[in-house]
Amino acid sequence: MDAKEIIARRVAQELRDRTLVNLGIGLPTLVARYVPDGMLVAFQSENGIIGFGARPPEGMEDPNLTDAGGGFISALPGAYAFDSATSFALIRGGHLEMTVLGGLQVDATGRLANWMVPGKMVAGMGGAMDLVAGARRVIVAMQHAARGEAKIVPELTLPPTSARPVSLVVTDLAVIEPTPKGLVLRERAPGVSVEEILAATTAPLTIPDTVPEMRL
Amino acid sequence: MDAKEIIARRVAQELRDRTLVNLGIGLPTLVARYVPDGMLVAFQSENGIIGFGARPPEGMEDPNLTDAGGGFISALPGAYAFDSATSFALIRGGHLEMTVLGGLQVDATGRLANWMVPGKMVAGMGGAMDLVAGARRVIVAMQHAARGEAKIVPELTLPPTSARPVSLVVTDLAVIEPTPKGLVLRERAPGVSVEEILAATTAPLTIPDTVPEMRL
Amino acid sequence: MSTQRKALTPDQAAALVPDGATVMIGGFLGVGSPRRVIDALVARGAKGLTVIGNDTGRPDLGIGKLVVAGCVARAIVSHIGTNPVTQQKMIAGEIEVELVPQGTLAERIRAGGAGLGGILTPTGVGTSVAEGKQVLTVDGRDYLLEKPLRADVALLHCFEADYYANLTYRLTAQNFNPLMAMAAKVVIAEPDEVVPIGVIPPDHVRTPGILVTHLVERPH
Amino acid sequence: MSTQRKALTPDQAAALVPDGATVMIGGFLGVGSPRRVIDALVARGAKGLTVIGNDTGRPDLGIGKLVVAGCVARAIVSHIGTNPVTQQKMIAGEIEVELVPQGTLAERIRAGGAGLGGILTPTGVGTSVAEGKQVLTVDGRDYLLEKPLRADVALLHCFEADYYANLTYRLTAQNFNPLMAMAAKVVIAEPDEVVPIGVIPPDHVRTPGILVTHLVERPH
Repeated sequence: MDAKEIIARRVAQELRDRTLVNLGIGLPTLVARYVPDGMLVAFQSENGIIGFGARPPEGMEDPNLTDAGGGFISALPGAYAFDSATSFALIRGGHLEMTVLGGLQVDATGRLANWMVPGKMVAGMGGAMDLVAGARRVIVAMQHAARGEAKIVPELTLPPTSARPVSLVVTDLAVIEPTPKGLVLRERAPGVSVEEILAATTAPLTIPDTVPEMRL
Repeated sequence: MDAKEIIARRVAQELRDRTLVNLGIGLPTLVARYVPDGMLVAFQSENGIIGFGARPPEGMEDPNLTDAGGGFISALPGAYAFDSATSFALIRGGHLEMTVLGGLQVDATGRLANWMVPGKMVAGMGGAMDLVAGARRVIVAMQHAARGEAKIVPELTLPPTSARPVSLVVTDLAVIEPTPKGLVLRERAPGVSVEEILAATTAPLTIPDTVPEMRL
Repeated sequence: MSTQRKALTPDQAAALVPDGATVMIGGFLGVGSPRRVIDALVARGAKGLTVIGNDTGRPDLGIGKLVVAGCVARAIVSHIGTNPVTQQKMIAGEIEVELVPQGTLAERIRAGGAGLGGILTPTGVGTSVAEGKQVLTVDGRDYLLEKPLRADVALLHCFEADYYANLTYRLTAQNFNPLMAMAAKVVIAEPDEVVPIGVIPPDHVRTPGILVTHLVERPH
Repeated sequence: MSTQRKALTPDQAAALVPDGATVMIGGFLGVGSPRRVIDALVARGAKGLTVIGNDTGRPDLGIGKLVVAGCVARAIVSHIGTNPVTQQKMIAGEIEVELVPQGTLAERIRAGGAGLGGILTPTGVGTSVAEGKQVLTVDGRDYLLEKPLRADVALLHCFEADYYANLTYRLTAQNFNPLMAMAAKVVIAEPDEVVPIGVIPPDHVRTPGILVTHLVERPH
């Protein structure tokens, strides 16, 4: 199982039946592959649809039907298409049970940075600021470290996406929960030790007596 | 021609081709009968339709299709149905060329009162406050006086509908325009003298050198 | 998300509205109001409701029936002129009435459903509606700060519902219904027709099933 | 109200967008963007536009084409990550970029079209988006006051238009188009299909013809 699959499978365990969920572009999109059997989750794509499906058969792509990354998708029976004001009314109004977003950094208070690197990369926040402000639960799905550099840091060095702390951080090494008392290590990836996690994390981490392995 | 027909016919002359117009309940509704030939006016009913028509043939009334007074209407080809937020976005957003409203009082500054009589009648403002605040032109269509009492008064004794002055007042006796310098008498109803109008008006009225008769 | 669950009878729906609850009710002079659930509330003898809706209908129509039956303690509406009973009860101190301009009412409900902290409207500036409200000047023009409205329960009427409770509305029966579907904890929709999933195309759905907690059975 | 008037060619439509104008352009990564009018603007060599839209597309897609062709002086968008040319021109000082959270952008355009003086949103509180903005506390929670956006011209894509210019949109090509139809002085819609009056039922119209100033001819 590669790093991305570990993350996607673990995040999928956070899904709840009969709820509305938004998956960010990139890694978070993979979560849709691992919805538990028998569970009905309504996935929203913030460019304007609830209830989208896989890419259609070749030659059946519709230029008026794409996901938020611009890729062709299909629509499931019972889907709903809407405009951008409605899309973010759903997001901001507390109708979204959960959003899964990629991250550049998370700090000791659980704040996320994921939309720009000053002087280098200015992507723009797109829908991320609204998603973090509005979703009932915000899950960050990201590699634990990037090119040897820690991403879970004492304090953000990048501009924050929101002042609101996220609900959970899922990486290829660990599950970490931001709490009012700081970050708590909840789970280890299969075969990963607490020491390895600590070595890859520069933010202070509270380590409970038992830190179970993820069950994937 | 009775008083109501005089008013409705004169107000209809204020209609402009290819514009959106809202007619209040009661007397203003009659204006729709006198749209000049060849002119296309889109009438909005604020409960949710643009492009409504007359009451349908007997037995064809639809309980889901009424005007703002609750009366059965029909829809013309090319009509548009919408929700209340959209309805008032159209009204407040400056998309409405003109609204025609009934009135209880208009004062020397052109302010309208038309939604309650303290201690006697509390109708509620319904959509009137939004219409007066939002329409590009606000026309008041009312009887000049009620039971011998003047309705065009120096100062409102009833609660105002808006701080914004209306554009024009059309009565069975006269056409009066509120200006920054006060009310100006623009036209007389057929056979009505300036003296008769002054006698039925307690607000100060500026009388220009010529006050033509309405051409109906 | 009301998915493939059993539809409620109007009585079962009315039982989900606790006495004293704040209830949004769709409709405009009864057009687009959930008539069967309203009748069931009257039959149950609901008490102390705060009702949010466009108007109080007529004594025998829409929200007016709840007023006449004594179910309503407070009404937040734009118009009561068509129901003399509301006026009598208001004067007698039996009902509290908050009058809100219709466009402001729509925006306050929309703001409640959209997670906004309020909206700035020019409507009501310089009138009694402005009393007690903050006036903000933006680019030289005065606006009232109007706050969001939310409710415990929304009672809606719709035209079609599919088994997921995706809803459509019909002509002028739409009015406040889709706004209220966003702004309450429990959302109950009373359909004229129920159709299989897929019958309503994605572009024609006006309220997604994910917002609807319960569906009332179609009329017999 | 675009009633029974002749449809424009894309070039005629582009000629209605003056250099230096503020232009709203529908679409999300080019999906739902008026492609033919964008191409005509590039061909005309439009200059100094302030563009309001979701993103700057890709260099060969949507608003991205206008950026690459040097038509854009300023962009008010939520995302530029998919167009490296925008980033280069921004760093070189050739384009000014105002980044707005997507939901805030939608509400600001909606407010512009709905005559609101602004809206209060929790989005962006405690971030760089809050700089220079008024923070208002409503019922104990902080919100940013975000002001309305309006434009000289809106360039829309739609699925169907009838002869009155009543419009429908298709699936995810809807996005910002219906909001922008409300928020500009001149509104130009580019349809995929044109149909007779009455073919689009009143409940399926998403933008009424009364808001549309000009219709572009259907594709050949």
